[in-house]
Amino acid sequence: MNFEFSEEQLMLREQARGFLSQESPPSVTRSVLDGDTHFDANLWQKVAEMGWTATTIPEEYGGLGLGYYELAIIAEELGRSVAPIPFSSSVYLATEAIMAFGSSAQKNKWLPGLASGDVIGTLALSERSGRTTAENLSVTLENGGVSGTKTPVADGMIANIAVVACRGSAGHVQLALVDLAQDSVDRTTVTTLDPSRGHGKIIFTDTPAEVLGDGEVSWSALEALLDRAAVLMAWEQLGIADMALEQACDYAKQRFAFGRAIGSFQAIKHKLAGMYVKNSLARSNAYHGVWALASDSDSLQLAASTARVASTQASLFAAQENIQTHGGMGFTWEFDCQFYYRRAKMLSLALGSERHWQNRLVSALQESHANAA
Amino acid sequence: MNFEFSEEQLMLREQARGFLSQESPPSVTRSVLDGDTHFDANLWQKVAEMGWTATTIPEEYGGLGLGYYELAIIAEELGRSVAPIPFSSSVYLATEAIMAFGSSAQKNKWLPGLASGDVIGTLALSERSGRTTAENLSVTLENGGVSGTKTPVADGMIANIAVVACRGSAGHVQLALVDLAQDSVDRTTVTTLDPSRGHGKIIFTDTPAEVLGDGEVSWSALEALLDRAAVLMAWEQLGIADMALEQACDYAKQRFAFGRAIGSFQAIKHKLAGMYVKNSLARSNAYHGVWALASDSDSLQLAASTARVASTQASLFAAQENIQTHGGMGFTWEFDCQFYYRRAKMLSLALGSERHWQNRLVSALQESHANAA
Amino acid sequence: MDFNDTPQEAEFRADAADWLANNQLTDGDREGKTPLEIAKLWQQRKYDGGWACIGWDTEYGGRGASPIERVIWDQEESKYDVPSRFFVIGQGMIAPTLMVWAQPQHKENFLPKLASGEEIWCQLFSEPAGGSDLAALRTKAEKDGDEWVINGQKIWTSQAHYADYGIIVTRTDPTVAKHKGLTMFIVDMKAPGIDIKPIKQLTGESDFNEVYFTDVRIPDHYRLGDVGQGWTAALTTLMNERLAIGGGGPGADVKLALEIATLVEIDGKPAIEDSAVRAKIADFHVLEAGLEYNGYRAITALSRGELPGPENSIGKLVGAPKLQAVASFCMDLLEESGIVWSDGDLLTSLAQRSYMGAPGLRIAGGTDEIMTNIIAERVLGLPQDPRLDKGIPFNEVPTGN
Amino acid sequence: MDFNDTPQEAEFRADAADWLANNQLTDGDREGKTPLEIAKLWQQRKYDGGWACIGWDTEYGGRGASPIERVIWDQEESKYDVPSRFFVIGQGMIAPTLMVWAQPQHKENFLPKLASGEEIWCQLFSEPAGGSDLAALRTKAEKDGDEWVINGQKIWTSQAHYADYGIIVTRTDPTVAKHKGLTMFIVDMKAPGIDIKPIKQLTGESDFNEVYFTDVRIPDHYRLGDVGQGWTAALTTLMNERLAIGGGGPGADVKLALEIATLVEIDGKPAIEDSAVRAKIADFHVLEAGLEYNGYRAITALSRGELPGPENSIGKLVGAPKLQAVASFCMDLLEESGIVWSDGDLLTSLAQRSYMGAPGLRIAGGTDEIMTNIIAERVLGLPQDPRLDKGIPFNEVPTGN
Repeated sequence: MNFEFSEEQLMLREQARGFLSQESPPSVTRSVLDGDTHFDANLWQKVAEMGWTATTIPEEYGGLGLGYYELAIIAEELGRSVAPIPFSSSVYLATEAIMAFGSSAQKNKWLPGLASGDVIGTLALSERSGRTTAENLSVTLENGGVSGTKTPVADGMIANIAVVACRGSAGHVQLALVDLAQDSVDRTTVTTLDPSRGHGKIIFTDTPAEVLGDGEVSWSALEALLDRAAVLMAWEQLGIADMALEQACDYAKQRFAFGRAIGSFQAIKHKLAGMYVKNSLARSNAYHGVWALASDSDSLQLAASTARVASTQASLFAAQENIQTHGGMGFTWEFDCQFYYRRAKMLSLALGSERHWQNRLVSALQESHANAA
Repeated sequence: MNFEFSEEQLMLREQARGFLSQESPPSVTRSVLDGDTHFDANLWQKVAEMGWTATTIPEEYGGLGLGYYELAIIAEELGRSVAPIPFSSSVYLATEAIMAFGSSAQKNKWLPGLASGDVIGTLALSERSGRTTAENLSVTLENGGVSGTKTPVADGMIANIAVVACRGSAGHVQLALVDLAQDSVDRTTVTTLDPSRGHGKIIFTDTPAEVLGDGEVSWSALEALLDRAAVLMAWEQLGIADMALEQACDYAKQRFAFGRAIGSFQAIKHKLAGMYVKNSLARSNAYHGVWALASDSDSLQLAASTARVASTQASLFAAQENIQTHGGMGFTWEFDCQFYYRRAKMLSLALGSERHWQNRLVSALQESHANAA
Repeated sequence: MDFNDTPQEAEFRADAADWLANNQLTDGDREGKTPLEIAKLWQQRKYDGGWACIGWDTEYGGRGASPIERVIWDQEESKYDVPSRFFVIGQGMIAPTLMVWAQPQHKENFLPKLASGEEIWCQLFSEPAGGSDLAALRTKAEKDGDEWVINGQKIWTSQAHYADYGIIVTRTDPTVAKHKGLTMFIVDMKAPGIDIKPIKQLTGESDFNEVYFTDVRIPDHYRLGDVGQGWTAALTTLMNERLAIGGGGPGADVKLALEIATLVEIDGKPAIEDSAVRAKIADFHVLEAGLEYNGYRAITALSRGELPGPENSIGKLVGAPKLQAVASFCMDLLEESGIVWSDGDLLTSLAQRSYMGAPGLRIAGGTDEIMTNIIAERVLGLPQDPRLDKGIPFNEVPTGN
Repeated sequence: MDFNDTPQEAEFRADAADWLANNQLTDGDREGKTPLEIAKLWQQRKYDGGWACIGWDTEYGGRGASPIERVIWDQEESKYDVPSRFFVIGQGMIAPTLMVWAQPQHKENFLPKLASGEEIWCQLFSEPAGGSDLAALRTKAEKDGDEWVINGQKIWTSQAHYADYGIIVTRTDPTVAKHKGLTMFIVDMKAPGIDIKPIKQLTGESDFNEVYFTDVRIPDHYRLGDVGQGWTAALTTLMNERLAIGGGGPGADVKLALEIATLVEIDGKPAIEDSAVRAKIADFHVLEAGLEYNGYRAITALSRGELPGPENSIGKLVGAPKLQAVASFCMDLLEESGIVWSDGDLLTSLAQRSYMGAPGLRIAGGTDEIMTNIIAERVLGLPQDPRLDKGIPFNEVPTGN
């Protein structure tokens, strides 16, 4: 048994951390948050040049053919740096969807661009307040045309292609692959809690589209895709959680009140220890999640939803209590605490809420429990 | 507006507290917990002599005709002293049921004895693991005979009469009034987490019984009865919660570690402040609960379930963290911390779990929300 | 216990309701005015009608009303859409301080103008190095003849940019222990040497300011209390602050959660039917109702002549984290749409505004941690934290820098 | 990352499984014996077969196995119903202390008998006045020729009533600072002057004892480390204690909650379909799974030669409150029946036993609060609490009495 990353993988982490501290310092996140752009195009290009967008894409499609351990490591580092780029949309979702469901022609057409970063992809699923499900899905795919509204779509304003969950003419669920550079695609910016990751509302009007793969995609296959993305997202969230903890610890050691460092007050130090405990459990669950993803384990649903719930809880708590530890300064625009607070909440709702994943976790538990009996 | 007890009521509290510190010190609870009896008969008699069992019973039936404010005050004091007597079963439940549903003859027959304490009553509702409901109720009342098993019945081993929820021959819900001193009543002790309040399992075999009142009792009328009891129970639970807090504070002030009182460590002092906050909110909700009970308010369901949930949460937390504050000594048999820990958990399940009352609370909220719209 | 008015209270309520009905703000009153102008107009009208700061003595422009009457007035006034936030600090926190500590001529001069809304005040206590350790402030006041010369920086000052006056706590002697070297003054906010810079919060809004003092001169008769008595004077303000801020105003609450849970679906049914949703809403209601009835108990105590005590710290201590939790929960109900900041849609933007604002509420006016300490020490009587700065001259206390 | 055995590990696992299959306890072995006798029989059999304390050096009766091999052995052994709890303290906590601090002849004498289960040991550290402040112990040891004379009282001593030996920390100099005046010894538990009284816990059981020492004599060669070095020696034991107790053994867990939630109904459907029930079970699973995989990470670190650090405090810190919460939740699922203590029904009594036992687990071996402090100070590097007893002679430290 060996429950740790390999030496090479740990080196990749160090490399990624060094790269991002150079290329994605807080000022980069701040400028997107403060400005009118939806992402940092320069950072995206550099990340693509590092080959990160190509990580798990097979070499035959221009990828590196590496594994999910490597991708998880990158995800954590992107989380730590609150990178303002469409990595999760393009890599964990669009790329994964095409690899999982796409025909050979579709893979040939799109994967090389996704690998090189020239193509930005996203998954368009949400349509309404509350969860979009197989039952209430309303965007249609009929006679090769997609119609209806998807919102909010992460990175929807900058994506080149979208994998769109829709209902086929026979009422079944399909995934449509849509080139977003078409006149019949109407996109408007959706302002969200985390402007450092742009979101859009996309209205399709009989927009020409291809069916992804062989036609019908079962909802459970789509959910399995989300499980895979959830593991990687959990690593991003963990990056947020750990950075928030580190910031809070640093501040608590240097800030003095009543003649001593505020970190010497148990109200603060036990709060930080509580963060550490949550982060530590989330990390161990994320290890199991990426192991299940990398090894195509039967327990992926359980492992992914556990990692997801743990990282959601850890990151929300850490981001929130990091501000609290900083006191008034933590509540200012000038301090970076806000990045983690915004991003943590945004990521906790991308792919579905804590409640949704708790429920999915227990479904998996019930199944493994029934199998064991 | 006046949201406080009257001078007379506050005097009653002082009197009750003085009386119970004399007559129901921890040693009384301990001897029932440690021994083979199901209650302290001597204390019960003294409490009855004080007239407490007669509080809300009209004077025409030998009662004092006082109000629910007085009863709530007594309930809190009984909670504080963890009194090992069947007060809640006999007063909040059996007496209330007979007053609410009983015929004039039934009231004449039983209320004087309940008022004087010569008769101990209880409500027999639970039959199974999980909640007993209108749908799964299985004890029957047919041709004047009750058959089936009720367990656990609080104070079931010592009660003289029981109000038994059962299903009539037409399938509807009825309450049967059963004299327990009959051969066809088979009682066995049920050991519980809180042996200072005895519980029994009662098997009825065509046991002669009267229908309480006019026959059918709607389940919602029964639940309204439980709402009333829940307010009083909330005051008992509040008594537990406050005593646990007081004990913990006293200990934290006098126990030294690392050269100072443990109550000067924020880990301890903030824990105790957290108890105080919960207790304080529970108290305010209990005020509203007893106001709704005393004034027969339309908002009784909301007020009662809010008070119940608040007191359940406060008492469980306080009892548990009182032990924690005491450290190893709190975990010993010799210390009194265990009384509160046992009683808090017992009371939190009598009348139904926190989840049940949360659910009932929201039903009331929905109704008041719909009415306001 | 009785929620109903006594006959006397009912009469007072009828009078108040009458006056409000006859004097309410019209659309015409509001037209073309800024919120501050509207607020001043309304406050002046109340003052002229004898309904401003009704708990104050008549000599200061009030009507000597009882605590219960103040509650009744607030209830009746809150039925109308009238502005009030501009006067909370001046009337709720500073005026009580002036009443205790100012010289008679200043009380006569300033209090009626505070009551009428003619003059706006701000509170200059917090400093960058202070934070929770308020008394660690460093802004210097040095005596120069009949005047004091102020140098230093204050922070988190609401309303500084349009206030007429402020009260300021300064350090007049750094060689004695922290709490002993402080002195409080009235300061004219238009005086030369005052520089005001708004602070941008993480919400993007600017409710607070930094205020820089460079050789600002204050006459000695503006001193509030003796030299060295500044901390005692500040406590008057802080005690009233806790009463004034309470649970923290409008925001995401159980009502909003119920509305959203009725609108959105989980598994094809309204979310409100979901048991996990219900459990959370129930817990939030326990907190909200508990705070509401806590408030009634506090009012009753006031009306019996009891002084408001440290137990009132509960309002903000419970209310602020509750706001954050309810807001987060409401966003979760909306699932992926929960992050959408829809300016046009009150239902969702209220949750998001609350989520972004709540961290500030958990800090301003005393952090959760400070509030908890107050309850532990001053309500429960638990021993103080060890004070490493106790009895040490202020300029020798460790600062970490 | 790989959950599978390496070829070498697989071979070791096969050897272990073989030996266990061939040497397992039979019903005949157990018949007529007390649990302690059975445990000793099994331990001796393992020792004779070379499978006792396999991580120890062969000279002490072990086989010098690697950390991973120890885990594999534990996994294989746990497939059989064999007793182990009697040896946790002696083998897990005391033996590592003897290995560091005892004289060579004592290591040679005692360690093999610890490995074989021939002798049971207990740990005599805690005192009534100490509690979380372990080093505030007062039991005196005074030198008398070649012997030490012990007077005082220990508490919370597991196994004292049947232990052969113990390790005891005593105060040899009360005039120096708290940690500096301590010395550790081996003590023969059959020596004259030792009086042992069981402590009844709130569960009604007695797992611990008070141990009184009256003029108990200990030879100087039983001293572990130098005079005054007792605290350093005790830290060896405590570090190993944290490893040995971990998350706290069997009790109410997610599996039990799932079973109960499948059996009982809410509103006519299995409780497991209730969304509030599901949310809680999910949260508990996050904790349990997190601890499990934390453990795998710790083992991996051990196998790479890293020393176990203070981060291992998480196991008990998370596990004990989780036990309490899961137990309470399971009881709630049963509604009014949740309080029933049914000895015959494992399903329910496991929850109740856990509920009653959990408060002890949150205290023994370091309270939640101490564990949290360890994480804050030693993992996160946050500053120590102010230490009012620091550098003060022990007999001048305030005690409140």
